[in-house]
Amino acid sequence: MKPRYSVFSLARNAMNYHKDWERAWRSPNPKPEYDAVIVGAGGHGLATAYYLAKNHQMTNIAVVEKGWLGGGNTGRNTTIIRSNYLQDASIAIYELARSLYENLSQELNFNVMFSPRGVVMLCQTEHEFRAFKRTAHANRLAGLDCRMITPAEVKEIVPIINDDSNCRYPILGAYYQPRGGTGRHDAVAWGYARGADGLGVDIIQNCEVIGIQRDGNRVTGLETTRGTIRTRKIGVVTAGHVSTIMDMAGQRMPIESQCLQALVSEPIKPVIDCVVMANTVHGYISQSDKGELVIGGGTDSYNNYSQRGSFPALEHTITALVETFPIISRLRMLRMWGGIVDMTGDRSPIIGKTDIDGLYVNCGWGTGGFKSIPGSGFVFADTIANDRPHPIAEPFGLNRFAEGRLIDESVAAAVAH
Amino acid sequence: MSNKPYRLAHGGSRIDRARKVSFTFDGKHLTGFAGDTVAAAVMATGQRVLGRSFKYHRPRGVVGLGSEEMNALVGVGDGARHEPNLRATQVELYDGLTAVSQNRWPSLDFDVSAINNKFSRLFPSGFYYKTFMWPKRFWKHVYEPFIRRAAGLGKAPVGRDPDTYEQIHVHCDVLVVGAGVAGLAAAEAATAAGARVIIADENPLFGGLADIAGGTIDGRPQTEWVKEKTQALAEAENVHVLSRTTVVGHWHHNHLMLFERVADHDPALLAAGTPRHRLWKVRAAYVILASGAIERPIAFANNDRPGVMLASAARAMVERYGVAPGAQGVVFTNNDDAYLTALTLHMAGVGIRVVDSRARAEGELPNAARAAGIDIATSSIISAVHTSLGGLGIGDVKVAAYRRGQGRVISERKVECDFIAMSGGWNPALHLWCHNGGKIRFDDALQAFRPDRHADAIAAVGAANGTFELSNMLAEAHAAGEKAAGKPSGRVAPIAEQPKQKRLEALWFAPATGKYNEGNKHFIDFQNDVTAADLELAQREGYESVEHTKRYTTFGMATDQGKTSNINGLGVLAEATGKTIPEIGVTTFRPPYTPFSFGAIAGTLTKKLFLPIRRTAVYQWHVDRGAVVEPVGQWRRAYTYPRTAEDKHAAINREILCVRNKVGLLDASTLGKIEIKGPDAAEFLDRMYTNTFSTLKVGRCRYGLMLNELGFLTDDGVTVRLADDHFLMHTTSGGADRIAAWLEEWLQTEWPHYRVFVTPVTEQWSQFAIAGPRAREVLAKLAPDFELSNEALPHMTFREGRLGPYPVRVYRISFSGELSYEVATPANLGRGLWDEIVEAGREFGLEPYGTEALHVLRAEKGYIVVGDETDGTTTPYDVGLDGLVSKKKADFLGKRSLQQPHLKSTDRKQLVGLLTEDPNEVLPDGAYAVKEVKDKPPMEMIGQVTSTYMSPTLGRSIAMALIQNGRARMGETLSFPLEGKVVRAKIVEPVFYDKEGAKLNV
Amino acid sequence: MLVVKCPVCGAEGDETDFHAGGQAHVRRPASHDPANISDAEQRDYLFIRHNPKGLHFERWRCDRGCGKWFHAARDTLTLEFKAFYGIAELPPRELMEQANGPWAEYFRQRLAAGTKP
Amino acid sequence: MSELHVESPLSHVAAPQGLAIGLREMTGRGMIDLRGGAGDAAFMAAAKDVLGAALPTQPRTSVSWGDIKALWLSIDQWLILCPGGRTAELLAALRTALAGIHSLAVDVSDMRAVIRLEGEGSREILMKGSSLDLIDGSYGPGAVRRMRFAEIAALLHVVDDNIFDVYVFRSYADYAWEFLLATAREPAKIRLFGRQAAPV
Ligand SMILES: Cc1cc2nc3c(=O)[nH]c(=O)nc-3n(C[C@H](O)[C@H](O)[C@H](O)COP(=O)(O)OP(=O)(O)OC[C@H]3O[C@@H](n4cnc5c(N)ncnc54)[C@H](O)[C@@H]3O)c2cc1C
Ligand SMILES: NC(=O)c1ccc[n+]([C@@H]2O[C@H](COP(=O)([O-])OP(=O)(O)OC[C@H]3O[C@@H](n4cnc5c(N)ncnc54)[C@H](O)[C@@H]3O)[C@@H](O)[C@H]2O)c1
Ligand SMILES: Cc1cc2nc3c(=O)[nH]c(=O)nc-3n(C[C@H](O)[C@H](O)[C@H](O)COP(=O)(O)O)c2cc1C
Ligand SMILES: [Zn+2]
Repeated sequence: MKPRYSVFSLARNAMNYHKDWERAWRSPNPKPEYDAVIVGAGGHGLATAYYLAKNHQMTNIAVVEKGWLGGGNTGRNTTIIRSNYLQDASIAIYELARSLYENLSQELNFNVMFSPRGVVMLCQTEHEFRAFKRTAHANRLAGLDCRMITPAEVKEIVPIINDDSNCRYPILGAYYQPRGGTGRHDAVAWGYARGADGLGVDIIQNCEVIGIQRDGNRVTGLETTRGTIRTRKIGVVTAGHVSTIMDMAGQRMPIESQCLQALVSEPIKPVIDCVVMANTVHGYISQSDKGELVIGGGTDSYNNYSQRGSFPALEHTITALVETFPIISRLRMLRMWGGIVDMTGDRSPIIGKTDIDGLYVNCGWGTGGFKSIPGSGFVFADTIANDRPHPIAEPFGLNRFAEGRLIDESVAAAVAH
Repeated sequence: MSNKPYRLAHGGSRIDRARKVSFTFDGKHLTGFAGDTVAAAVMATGQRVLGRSFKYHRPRGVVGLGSEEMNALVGVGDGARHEPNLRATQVELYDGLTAVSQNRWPSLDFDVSAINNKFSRLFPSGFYYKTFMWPKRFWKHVYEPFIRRAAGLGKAPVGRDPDTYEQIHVHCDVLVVGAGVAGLAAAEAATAAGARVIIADENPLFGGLADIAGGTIDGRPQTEWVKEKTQALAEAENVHVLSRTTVVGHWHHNHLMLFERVADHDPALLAAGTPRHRLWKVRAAYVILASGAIERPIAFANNDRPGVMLASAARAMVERYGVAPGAQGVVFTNNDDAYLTALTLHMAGVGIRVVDSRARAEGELPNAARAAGIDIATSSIISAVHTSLGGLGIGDVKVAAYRRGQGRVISERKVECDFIAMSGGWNPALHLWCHNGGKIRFDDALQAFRPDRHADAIAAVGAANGTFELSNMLAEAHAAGEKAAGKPSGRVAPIAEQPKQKRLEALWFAPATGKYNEGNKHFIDFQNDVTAADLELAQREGYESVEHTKRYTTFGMATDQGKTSNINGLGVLAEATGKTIPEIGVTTFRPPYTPFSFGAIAGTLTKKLFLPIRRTAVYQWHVDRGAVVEPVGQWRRAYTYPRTAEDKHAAINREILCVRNKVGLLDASTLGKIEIKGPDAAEFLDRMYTNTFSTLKVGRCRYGLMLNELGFLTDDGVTVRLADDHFLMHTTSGGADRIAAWLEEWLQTEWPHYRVFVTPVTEQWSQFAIAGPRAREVLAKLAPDFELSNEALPHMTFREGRLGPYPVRVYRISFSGELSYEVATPANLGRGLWDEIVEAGREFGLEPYGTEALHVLRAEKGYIVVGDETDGTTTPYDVGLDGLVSKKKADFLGKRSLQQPHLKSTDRKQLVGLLTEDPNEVLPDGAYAVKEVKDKPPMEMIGQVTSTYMSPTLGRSIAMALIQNGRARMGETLSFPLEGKVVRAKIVEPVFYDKEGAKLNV
Repeated sequence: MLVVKCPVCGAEGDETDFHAGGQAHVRRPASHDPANISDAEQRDYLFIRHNPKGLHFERWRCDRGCGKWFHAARDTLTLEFKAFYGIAELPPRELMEQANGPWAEYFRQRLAAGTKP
Repeated sequence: MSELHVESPLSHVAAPQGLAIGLREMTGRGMIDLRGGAGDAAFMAAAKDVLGAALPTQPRTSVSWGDIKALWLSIDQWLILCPGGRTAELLAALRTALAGIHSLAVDVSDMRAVIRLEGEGSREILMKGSSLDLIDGSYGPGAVRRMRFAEIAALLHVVDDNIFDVYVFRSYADYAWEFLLATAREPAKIRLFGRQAAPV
C-alpha cells in the first residue's frame, strides 16, 4: 500500500523540501509469467487492472504499455462525463461509471478532480429537440437526474451563449444533466496506476506487444519488445490500435481508426462554468480549472494513425462555436492535437470475450470513452476474472454484429462524447 | 516603480522621435513614440513590472524580444474589442491604445495573490492531485471555485466582436517562413529562378535579427542589404510579401496556415473596413523554413525577477527603441553572441559587465569587449539575485566562481546592478519542422536540437537549421531557394563578414547561494512557475517520461508553449537523471506556432454566412404572410401561418380543418426530385427500393421504401414512371442530396453494368400541394389544358401539361388523405403560379398550410414520417409496411440484413396507434410506456411515442408509438408515467381517419 | 489537409472537395448469391474492416468535381497517397505485394483466383 | 389567367455598392443537363448534329459556338447553355435525335443562379471561397470547374480573362451572393503577387 496523500502529508513533505515523496508507481521489469496481462495502459486498461486486483484478488497481473501510461486517448480527450444516453444498455454502463467517478478521488486517494458542473446539450433544431425529449423520458424512467431546460435557463447557466432567436441555429432549449461534468484526464490514469501498483500490479511502460501466442484456440502468451510473457488471459484495451493487435491473434474487428482532434484556447478568467455540447453544429466546449477553453468536434472521415488531423475538421467546429459563443472570436487557439479513436459499426463499445479462448477485448469507445473508464474497468475485470460477460457488459459483446443487435446511440441525434 | 527615465538620448532604429503617441497602461496615461512596442514604451518610463505569473503571482518584467515573450502579457482594447494575453513585445503602439496588465488584484505592483509565493513550499508541482479531497463535496463547492478564480490569465471581451475576418486559399511554388537574412536570401534565389514565392514574417519589418547581429553582407551593413532585398521582393510580380504574418502551422501535403494581423496595429484601417485578421491557407509545393532561432534563458536562482532579460532582447531595446533596460547591468552568458549585447549597451552608455560560465572567452567578440574596457568574469555564474523596490526590481546579484558540472557555490561576491541580460545559447525554431512529423537530432556543438529528416518537401535554412555563421547561412539559403524553385537563379549566393564565434558550453543549471531548492527558485517555465526543482520532483515521483513530467508540472504548457523553456527543462532533467538530452526526448510540437484568433479561423463564415439557409422560390411570400418558419435540414419552411391575434395552435388547427373541409396549399418544393433514365432503370429501382417498380405502368405513381444495407428505413417517397425507361423519384426533403449520392454510389461501384443515368433536379421545380375536397375546383379554375376528372386523372397518376400559361407536371398524390394534386412548375415561375393558385382558390376558401398541419394531417391517416416513426433502427416490418417489402425479388438493398436474428425477433417494437383515456390529454413526444408502473424509477420501458397531436378533425388527441410486440396487443391499455402523473392510452390501429381511403378516390 | 487527385477527370484538390468512402474492395455477398449468405458473412460485409497501420486501400468520390467514385492507396500513418486507380480496378501490382495483414491475404486470394486487375 | 410571371433567384437583391469588382446576376439563360457516354459514338454524333459542334471531351473545358456553349461536367455529363428562348426547341431536338440512344437530357434552366464576377481581382475573391489554384494558368478563358465554394457546391466557368460565372443551386443563391458581397468589399482587396509596399 502507498502512503496516503493529504494536506498533512503535503505539509510534512514541505518541511523537507519535498525530497522524500515516494514514487507514484514502480517501474518493474516484466516477469516471465502472469495470471493475466492487460495490453494498453490507458484509463480503461489501468482501471481494469485495478479492479482485477481489488475486486477479484488477481494481483499477479501486469499492464503492458507501448509508450507512457495514459498517453493514448485518455491523455488527450476533452474530459466530458455524462450518462444521459438513450439506450438502456448505454445508460447502465455510463451511469455506473459516472457514479463511480463521484467517489473516485477518495477511493484512489488521488484527486481526479471530478467536477459535476453540469452538461448542457443544446437543442438547435426541432429534430434534435424531439430526440432529446425522448431521451429525457427514457432517462427519467431509468432514474437519471436530468431534465429539459428552456432557452432562458440555458442563458442563465451559460451567459455567453448567443441567444439571438434569429441566428442560424437558435437555441430551442437544452437537455441538462446537472451531475455530469468533467474530470482531470491525466489524474484518472495516474490515480488508477498508483492504485493498481499499490495492489501489486506490474505496470510495464515502453513495452509494446508485437505478437500473441496461441495454442490452438487458446492464448498462451504475448511477445513484446521487452521479451515474451506467458499468460492464459489477455485483455486487449488499446483503443485505436486494437485492430492491429487483434490481427496478430487472427481476430477480425468491426473497427476503423480515425483521428479526433481537440484544442485549447489561451487561459482566461472564468467565462463558462459547465460543459456545453452543440451536436447539430459539431462542437463542444468547457473551461478547465486552469482557464483554457477546451474544445472538440467531429472526426476526420478517413482512417488515420498519425495522431495529427486535418485543419478543416477543427475549423468547422470553431466556426460553429464562434457563432454559438460570439465572445470567443477574439480569443486565441493555443494548441491543437489529435487522438486515434476506435470507431465501431454502431458507434458503441465492444466489451467481452472473443472467438479465441483467453482473449478478451474492451474497445470501440471511440469519441466518448473517458466518461466510462471506471464502469468499463469494473465490468471488464469481472468479465476476465469469471470468463463470462458481466451483465452490464453483455449487450456490448462482439456477437451483436452478427445478430444485428446494434446499440445505436446516433438515433438520439447525439454524438457520443 | 522607479522614476528613472530609460529612454536614451540617441538611437532607436524603429522609432520616430518626432511622432509622440499617447496610450494608457493600467489606466495611466503614457507617451511613447511611433514605432514603439507597448513593452518598449512602458519600459521607457522606468516601469519594470508588466505582468504577474500564473501560479505564484510573482511580479514579472519583459524577458523576450518578440513572440517568445512569456511574462509581459497584456490585454489590449476595451469592451467588445478587448483582446487578452497579448505579448507586450509584439503589440505596436498607436494613439489611444489601452493596455492593461493581467492576473493581478488589486494592482500590478501590489497583488494580494502574491501570498501564494510565500506559501509556495506547499505548492510543489502536482500538489492538487494530493489534496483537496476531503471533505468530498468541498471540491466542487469550495476548492475548485477558488482555483478557477485564481487561475486564467486575461479577461475575455464582452459582447459580439464588431470586426470582420476573412480567409484566402493560395497555392505557391515556394513558401518562405521568416524574412531574416536567410529567408530573404532563399526567397531571392527562388524568385530569380522564376518560382511563385510567398515570404511571410511575423514582424512588421523584414530582416529578423539582422539589425542587431552586426557584420556585413556583400560589403554593406546587414540592414542595408535587407532593405534592398525586401524592396526587390515587394516589387517582383511573382512574389507576395506578408509582414505581421505568422505561419502558425504545417499540415499534411504541405498545407500551411498563415495568420495575418491586417489591422491590429492601426485602428484607422479597421475603421475603413479592412478585415482585422486574414487567414492564408497556403498549399506550397516547397517550404523553406527560415524561422531563425530563439535565445534561451539560463536557470539560475530567481532568474525571473523583473529586470532579467534575454541578451538579444536587451540589445534590441537599445538598438530598436533607444530604451535602456537599466543603468547598470550584467550580461550572463555561456556563448560569444551575448558579448554583442555587452558591446551595444556599453556603446549606448549603459554600465555593463559580463559573467561567462566558460573558462575561456577568446572569440572575436569577447576580445572586442575586453578592448572596450568591459569587465569580463569567466568561469563565473550568477548565484543569487537580490531584489529592490519591494521585489519589483533588482538591487544586486552574487557572482560565483564556477566549473562545468559543479553542483554548488564555493566562493561568491556581490555585484550591484539593476538588470541582467542572459544568454544560454540559441535554439533553432523548429516548431513548424515538427508539426507534421519532421525528425530532429541533438547537436552537441550547439547544445540544441536541429532539423534532421522530413518526409515532406521542406528544407530548413539559416539559424532555423542550426547554421549560425552568416556566410554559411546565406549560401545554404541561396541553394535551398534554387532547389525549391527547381531551377538555377543565375545569381550567386551573397557573401558575408561577421566576427567569428567560439563554441558555447552547456549550462543548464547555475548553482545557487545556499542549499539548492531551499528557498531558491530556478525558473524553467516562467509563466507557469515551473522550477528546476519541480522537474526533479516529478522524476522522483515516477513521472519519468518527459511527457509525464510536462503534464505533472505543466512545463511547456503556457501560452509560449515552451519556446524558451523546453530545452532548458530537458537539460535539467538530463542532469537530474544522468541521461542524455536525446534520451530524455522532446515533447510533441503542435500547431499553432503562436496562438491565433478563433475569429480568423471562422473567417467570413459568421452570422448569416455561418451556414447556408436554403430558400424556395416562394420563401418571401411565406415571410410576408407572417409564417413561422422552421428549419428542415438547411431549408427554411413555413411551419404555420398565424393570423393576427391567433396563436400557433389555433393557426395549425385552422389550417388542418381548411384542408379537411375546403382546400389548402402547401409549398412542397423542398421534396427531393431525381430523374432516372436508361434501359436498366426499372431493374435498378427494384434494387434500391423494397418494393417493385419494374411493374409500374407509365404515367402512374408508386410509393416506395428505401432501406440502408443494415435493413433500416432511410427514405421514402413517390416515384413516377415517365416513360418505359424513365422515372422521376421523389425523396424526403432532408434526403434529396443523400439519396442522389446513394443512387450514384451503387450505380458506379456495385452495378456499373447497369445503363442508367441519374440527374437530380430538385431545384428545377417549385412544387405545391393543393389538397382538400375542393382541390379539383381550384385546379379547374386555373385553366388546365388536360382533363381533371377522377377517371382521367385518378389517384396515383401523373400528367404533364399547362395551367394557363404555366407549364406544369401534376401528380395526383396525397399525404393528407384528401383529394390532392401536387403541381410542379419550373422554379423561376414558382412564385407566379403560387400567386395564381392563391387567387384562384380564394372563392373556395383556399388557405396556405404549413409543415405542422401537414404532419397532423398525415398522422390522422397513419402515414409514417421517416425520422419520426423511424429512428435509424426501424425496419419496414416494425412500422407495419410488410406489404411494401417484396418477397419475390432475390435482392434489394437491406434485404439480407432483414434476416439477421435480431431484426426478425418477435419482440421488436411495432407501430401502433394510441388513444388516451382522456381525449384532451396529448401524450408528450417521446414519452415511454412501461411494463409496470412503480413508485420510483427504474421502470422497465416497452416503447415510445413517435408522433402525437391534438387532432382537430377528430376532436381528440391521437398518437403513434413503437411498442414492444405492439400489434399483438391491440386493445391493451398502456401506462406512460410522466412527471407527476401517469397517462393511460389504449392501443389501436394507427389509422384514425378515413380508414377505407374513400376521400382519396373522389 | 490531404491533396487528392481524381483518376477519372484528373482534377486535383483539397480533401474537402472530395468525399472519403471507407475501405475499398468490400464484396457485397447479396449481389452474387443472395440466397446463401450466413449471418457471419453478412456481418463481415457490413462491419468487419481492414484497419491497418500503414498501407491501406480505400474508396473516394470526386464529390465536388466529376462526381465519380475511384480507389486510392494511402498510408494511414504518413497519410501519403501511393496511387489512385479506377473504381473497377485492383491497385498496381507492387502495392498489392507491399500490403500487410488482412490486405496481403485478400490480394493473394484475388490474384490466385486469376482476377485480372 | 394573366401572363407568365418570371422571377430569377436573385431578382430581389439590390445593385451592390463599394465593391472592388463588378457583381451581378445573369438571367434568362437556358441550361440543359445532358448525360451520355463520351465514348458512345452514336451519342456524340447525335449531340453534335443537334448542337452544331462536338461536345468537349477534355475534362474541365468548354466549347462555344454561336449562342451555344457546352460545359464539360463529367465524363458523361455536360451543361448546355443557350438563350432562354431556345431551350425548349433545343431540348426537343436533342430528345428526338437521341431517341434509342442511352442518354438523358433535362431542362435545368431554373435550377441554378448564375452570378457574374467582373474585373481585376475577381480571381482573388473566388480564392477566398475556394481552394482551387485559380492563378496557375489552368483557368484561362473557357475553363470549367466544379468546386466547393464557402459552404456550398458551385460551378465555375471562366468566361474571359477577368470575367467569371459562378453557378450555384438556386436555393443557395442568397448565401453565395452575401458571401461575395462580404469578400469583395474594396477595403478587403488583395493584390496577389503584384507590386507591394515593402515592409522595411
Ligand atoms: C480529442 C478527443 C476528445 C475526446 N473527448 C472525450 C470526452 O469529452 N468524453 C469522453 O468520455 N471521451 C472522450 N474521448 C474518448 C476517450 O478519450 C477514449 O474513449 C478513452 O480515453 C479510451 O481509453 P482507453 O484506455 O481505451 O484507450 P487509450 O487511452 O488510448 O489507451 C490505449 C493504450 O494502449 C496502448 N497501446 C496501443 N498499442 C499497443 C501495443 N501494441 N502494445 C502495448 N500497448 C499498446 C497505447 O499506447 C495507449 O496508451 C475523446 C477522445 C479524443 C481523441
Ligand atoms: N551566431 C549566433 O549565435 C547568432 C545567434 C542569433 C542570431 N544570429 C543572427 O541572426 C540572424 C539569423 O538569420 P535567420 O534569417 O536565420 O533568422 P532571423 O531570426 O533573423 O529571422 C527569422 C525570422 O523569422 C520570423 N519567424 C519565425 N517563425 C516564424 C513563423 N512561424 N512565421 C512567421 N515568421 C516567423 C522571426 O520573427 C524572424 O523575423 C542573422 O542575422 C545572424 O547573424 C546569430
Ligand atoms: C483537457 C486538456 C487540457 C489541456 N490544456 C493544455 C494547456 O493548458 N496547455 C497546453 O499546452 N496543452 C494543453 N493540453 C494539450 C496537451 O498539451 C497535449 O497536446 C495533449 O494532451 C495531446 O498530447 P500531445 O500533443 O503530446 O500528442 C490539454 C489537453 C487536454 C486533454
Ligand atoms: Zn473527378
